[in-house]
Amino acid sequence: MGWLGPEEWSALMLSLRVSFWATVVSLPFGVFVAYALARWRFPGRPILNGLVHLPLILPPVVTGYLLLMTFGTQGPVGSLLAQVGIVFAFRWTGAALAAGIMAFPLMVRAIRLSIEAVDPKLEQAGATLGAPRPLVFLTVTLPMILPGIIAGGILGFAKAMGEFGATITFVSNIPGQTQTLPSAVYAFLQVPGGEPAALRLVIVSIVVAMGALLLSEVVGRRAAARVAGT
Amino acid sequence: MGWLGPEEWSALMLSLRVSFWATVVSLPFGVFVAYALARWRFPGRPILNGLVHLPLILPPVVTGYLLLMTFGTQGPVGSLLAQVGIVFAFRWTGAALAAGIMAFPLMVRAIRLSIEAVDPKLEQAGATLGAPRPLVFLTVTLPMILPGIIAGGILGFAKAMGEFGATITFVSNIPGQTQTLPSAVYAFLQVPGGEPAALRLVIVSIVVAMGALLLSEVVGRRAAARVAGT
Amino acid sequence: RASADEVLVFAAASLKTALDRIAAEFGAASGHEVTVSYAGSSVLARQIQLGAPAHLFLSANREWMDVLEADGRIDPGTRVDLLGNSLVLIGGPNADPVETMGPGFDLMARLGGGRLAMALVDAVPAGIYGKAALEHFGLWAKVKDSVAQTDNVRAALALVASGAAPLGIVYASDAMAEGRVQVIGRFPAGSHPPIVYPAAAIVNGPAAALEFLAFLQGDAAQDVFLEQGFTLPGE
Amino acid sequence: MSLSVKLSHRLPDMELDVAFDAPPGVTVLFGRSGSGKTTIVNAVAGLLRPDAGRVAVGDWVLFDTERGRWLPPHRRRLGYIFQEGRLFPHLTVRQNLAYGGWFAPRGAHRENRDKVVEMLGIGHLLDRRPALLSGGEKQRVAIGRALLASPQLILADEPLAALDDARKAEILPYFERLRDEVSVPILYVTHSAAEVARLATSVVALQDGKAVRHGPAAEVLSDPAVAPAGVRAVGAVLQARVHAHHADGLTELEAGGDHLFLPRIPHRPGETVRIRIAAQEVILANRKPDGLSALNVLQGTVLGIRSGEGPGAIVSVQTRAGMILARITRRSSEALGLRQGMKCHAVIKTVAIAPEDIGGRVIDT
Amino acid sequence: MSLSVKLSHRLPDMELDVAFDAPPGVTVLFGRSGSGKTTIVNAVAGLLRPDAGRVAVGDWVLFDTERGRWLPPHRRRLGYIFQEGRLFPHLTVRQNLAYGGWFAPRGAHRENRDKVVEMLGIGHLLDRRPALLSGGEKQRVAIGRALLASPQLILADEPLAALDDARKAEILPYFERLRDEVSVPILYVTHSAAEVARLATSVVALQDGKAVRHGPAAEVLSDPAVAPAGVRAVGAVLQARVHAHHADGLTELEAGGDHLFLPRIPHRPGETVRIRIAAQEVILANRKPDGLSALNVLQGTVLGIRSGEGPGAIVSVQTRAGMILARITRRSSEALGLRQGMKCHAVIKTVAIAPEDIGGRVIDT
Ligand SMILES: Nc1ncnc2c1ncn2[C@@H]1O[C@H](COP(=O)(O)OP(=O)(O)OP(=O)(O)O)[C@@H](O)[C@H]1O
Ligand SMILES: Nc1ncnc2c1ncn2[C@@H]1O[C@H](COP(=O)(O)OP(=O)(O)OP(=O)(O)O)[C@@H](O)[C@H]1O
Ligand SMILES: [Mg+2]
Ligand SMILES: [Mg+2]
Repeated sequence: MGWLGPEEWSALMLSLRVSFWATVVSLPFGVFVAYALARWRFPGRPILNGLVHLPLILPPVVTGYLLLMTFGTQGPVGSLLAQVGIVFAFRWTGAALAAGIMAFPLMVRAIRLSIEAVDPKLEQAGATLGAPRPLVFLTVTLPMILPGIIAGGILGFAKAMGEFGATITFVSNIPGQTQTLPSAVYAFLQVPGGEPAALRLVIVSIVVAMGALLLSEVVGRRAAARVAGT
Repeated sequence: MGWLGPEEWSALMLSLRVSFWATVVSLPFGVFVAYALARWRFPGRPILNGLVHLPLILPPVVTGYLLLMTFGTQGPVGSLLAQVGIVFAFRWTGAALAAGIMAFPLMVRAIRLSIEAVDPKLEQAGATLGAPRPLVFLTVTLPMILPGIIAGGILGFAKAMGEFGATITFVSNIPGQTQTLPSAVYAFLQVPGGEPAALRLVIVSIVVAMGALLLSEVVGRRAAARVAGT
Repeated sequence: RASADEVLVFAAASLKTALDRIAAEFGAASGHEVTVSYAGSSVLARQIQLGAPAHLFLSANREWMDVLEADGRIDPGTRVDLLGNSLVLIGGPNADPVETMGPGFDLMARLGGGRLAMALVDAVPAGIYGKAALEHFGLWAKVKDSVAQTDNVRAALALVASGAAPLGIVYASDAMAEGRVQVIGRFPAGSHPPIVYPAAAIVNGPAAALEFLAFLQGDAAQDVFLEQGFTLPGE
Repeated sequence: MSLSVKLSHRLPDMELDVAFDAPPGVTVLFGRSGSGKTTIVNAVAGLLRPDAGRVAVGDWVLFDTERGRWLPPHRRRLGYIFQEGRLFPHLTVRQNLAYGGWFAPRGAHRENRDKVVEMLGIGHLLDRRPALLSGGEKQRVAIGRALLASPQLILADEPLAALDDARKAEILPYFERLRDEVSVPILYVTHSAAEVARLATSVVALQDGKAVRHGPAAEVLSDPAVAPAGVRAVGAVLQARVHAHHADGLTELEAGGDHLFLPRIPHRPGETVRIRIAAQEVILANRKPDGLSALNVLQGTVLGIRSGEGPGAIVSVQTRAGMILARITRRSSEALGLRQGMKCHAVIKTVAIAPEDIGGRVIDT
Repeated sequence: MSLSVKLSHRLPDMELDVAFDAPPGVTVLFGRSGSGKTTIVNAVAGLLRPDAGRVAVGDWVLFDTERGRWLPPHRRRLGYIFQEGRLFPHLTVRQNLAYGGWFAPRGAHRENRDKVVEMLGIGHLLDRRPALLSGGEKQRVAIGRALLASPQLILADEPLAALDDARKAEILPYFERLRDEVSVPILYVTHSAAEVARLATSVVALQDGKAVRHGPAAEVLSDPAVAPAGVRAVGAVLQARVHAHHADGLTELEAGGDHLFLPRIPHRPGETVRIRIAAQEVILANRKPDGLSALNVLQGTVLGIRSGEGPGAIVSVQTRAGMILARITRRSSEALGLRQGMKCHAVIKTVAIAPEDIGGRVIDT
């Protein structure tokens, strides 16, 4: 794309990579947490629920700061993980972590709503046919909530594509490594006359996210039709 | 609350006011758009869907900037509305507009999922009993999606409480008028020694948002039980 | 005395601590009420461009003031360079001081594979000045791939404070109050373009705005700024 | 008012193509599972838009593809009892019942709610929500909801399938009353031959989306060619007056001078009732039998003998009480030497006239 | 293997409190809508955790509140046919049928899928999803799904209610075969007296959550005190051998030297069949009747007369073919002077022995 400079191009590719992995890795956790919140009654439930929503409520900068304190090289979790070779600080993986955490509440909510819409009577039917709980989940619940998972995943992806505050605070902006599209947009907006360049990048991210949304509509509708049984 | 200074206190009150109105005013639109997206097939549907999601995808600063260009005193819509006495720019109403727009995609998604979970067969039953479409909506669909609307509303409220980028870009950070909690947090974080004050405000906003979430769980569960019929 | 006026000031967020105090003093002394909206200079400048009801603008850099001047949004006669600042190299609590900040300084060795935290080097003033200083000493080319850029200088400070980055370049005023970092070197004034915080009144403002602008240049106000680590322009 | 239906519609696996006029009263759609009954009912209700066709109640055209007319469901004034209940889960039973009334036009004839509630035995459920009801309870509420919507056209898709016999026996008379008193056409889907025989004014026998037979109930049902379970439902309907209740628990009826005994029924002496005598319950004799446990022996004349492909034959016998149908084997028919015009005796067991076959009211014909 | 059930559970409106032993074969739960049948079945399945009780199949305890034992549903090896189908909407019919097999233990007895599919007439539906099935089609798939899960215990909640008579007649033998061949206990809920009479080994009559009567089918059903529609279902079961098929469409059976005629059945000469003769279809005579259309007249001796509160009496008659029950009025009984030990003749119409009452196989007793 001659339209984008090499640095912008690499920011786009990085944003895609970050958002993709943020979504893919956090989705299973999202499904698990959504299921726990939807179907189980346990003492820590309100706390878990609150925790999940925290990134939504907090200004992103605060989330980024908390991430830095926790997952930074000196942070309690970060230093532990560093011993097994997992480093987030200043890596694209950190950007993915930040994006994933910011997108998490959105995914969980979408998936949770779709789980709550599954008639427990069908799950009971699965149990009477000999399927243990986890397999009932895999064979009945999961396929039925697929549209919700797809919707939640794409929503998370879109959110991850737009995430900025937490990412830059946590992993800063290193061209080629952690400089995502929104960071680039932000940088352009800081200097007088940077608007056209920013606009160009904004259009790129809109196109990408809209593409994802359209895709999710199509895939989601097909999945829903499958579930509705037509 | 002696714990909060007068300016912080006013930021909290303003945040509550802004989020409340942002939620209350945008909720009916949210329900309408969600219904349209869930149940109608019309040519502009993908575009509407994309438009609704835009605030989620764009970095908030960009959204704020676009709002400023559009609804500012010199913007095309802003100048028009100013003639009928409606001003958003640099007023708390503008903060509410920004918060509402940022929260809109979340509300719409939550409500849309719950609409899609309503069995159209029940709506058909309503029609055979003589209820025209709008009344079927009011008497069947709406009560059944109440949990989704509550969930979506509270989600929107929580999001509005945490909204920062678009707000500060659109209506600036004027104490008592447009300075919401997150903007105040931001300001404190920009100066040496501001962290304790910022932390105090973060805790306040967590408490408020968690309270709202807990409330939504309780109300939502009661509404869901009503709908499930127990 | 003229009736009490309300003055709305748009100011760079880094001025908050000092300006809050000065505004309170001015309010007590004059009876006018000063309200300050703190945000990034670029955001504020755009808002003023698009008709924000501000009366005074305190920018963290010259470019945005120039833009407003060119647009005719400020009264050029009132524009002053209100404050200055200096650039420092910071490190963790155990970092050794730099003996001579100059071309011979082996910044890469001091980073030890870690990152140098700076504000965005092409967009945010502190980053722009820092990059200029490093270029001045011929260090930029070597170090540029090790730089971690943040959206504002406070975030760069936080990277060093949290230990994520061993070194960072920030304003002296920022480094002052953070206990977890220490200044290990100072960039001489000549190594980068002068760091200036210009101030000006927006056109058609109330007289009280000019009063406050004058007050900002008075001794009482200047003392507060100095106390917060700012310098006076031209020093 | 009569209902006229003409529909054609392509389903993935089947071509639906039917046309029938349903005279006032109950028209039963009868046919195997999957033959298209629900599809037809949905098209009449406006829930399915068929490829082509026309549906009208009297002069009131509900839709007509040729003239481009299409009334949406809510303007068709329906009372649709769905195969799966479809109660509103968020409303109490009381509110479910009231629902149709909220939208009924002012001045429309309204059923008395309390009466319907009592008849359906759902008085104690009024404040519950549907999720807490048993299968049969749900269906009873669904029936009530449809009846209370002041419908101009009643659609019932296997409304009684989930109910126990006793409850069926209680609710059937209500449909009879609707049929007899109100001029609302009723389209009724059922698999139960007893219900068909009891309720049907006319029957449409369906097979693979086509109406294979269509006409008055007795005619269609006595046609051995109508495959599915039809033959067991053949029977004659007699009108009789309650003569006396006896101490041993029997009620004596009088019809055209003949007397019939059956287990006690609740009607008062002098009242007129309608009883169905299933053809297969009738034994014929060529001379007056005695020493039999059967108390009812009616003398009559053979009107006709009609035999299909199977081993059976339907013999119609004119008695003073009315025409009686008997289903016997062709072998017996030959052994007895039955032929038209011959005198014979119809033997009917008292207990064979079951309560569910006794209608409380009479068609005004 | 026998099923033993003991449950007590408080529902908001009702106190469920039952205890019964279900011998091998089919135990029918019988009772009015809302009497607690589904609740009991759910408790046996483990879908509802009752306040107290014990359920065991043979020695295998499914739960026992006293010993704190509780097997989750998936370990109970059930085949549960739900009142509302509950097919998996996201799976095709084929996959729905296969579902239970995915979790059945290796080496478990497996029904032959193709046979079940053919019996249920769902071969052409295998690739469809449930949303596109008619009500009866859904229920047939649900039956198949349960049968193919290699169950140790079959629970059937009104499995045939949504089916047409012909289909019922096709599927009933399958339940009979299950009852007779496999030693799996079957708990069966139905409102249909014909199904009860045909299938039930024992019957539990429920009222308001209590078992008001419980015992062998014939006993419970011939008890006039068992309110709901029970009496019409009383009948005797005879074993007979197919003797010959006649050209006029009749099949001749032989039982203990007596010969019985009925409409052609598909069994080969020499095969043994089980036929049910409903008590209300039998007429008694105190001397051999002639000139009657009924072809079957069996001579026998009155074993006993049992009368309830109503006008009827159940007379048991020992014939060479086996014991036959007749439901007649007390008045007739007196008129004929029936008493124990007396010789009499049982008259049975040929056509009254309907296909649905003929079982293909015999209990090995
Ligand atoms: N979860 C529940 N909470 C409260 N009441 C319930 C619940 N489930 C069932 N009931 C009530 O308990 C009674 C027994 O219900 P159940 O479903 O066992 O009846 P049933 O005998 O199966 O009836 P049907 O033949 O109509 O299916 C009914 O009155 C029903 O309303
Ligand atoms: N939306 C649909 N798309 C495709 N096929 C359908 C659809 N709805 C129904 N069918 C098929 O059309 C046929 C007729 O269905 P319908 O529901 O009208 O049957 P029915 O006569 O009511 O049967 P039952 O007595 O079992 O309720 C069935 O074979 C069914 O599988
Ligand atoms: Mg149907
Ligand atoms: Mg039930």
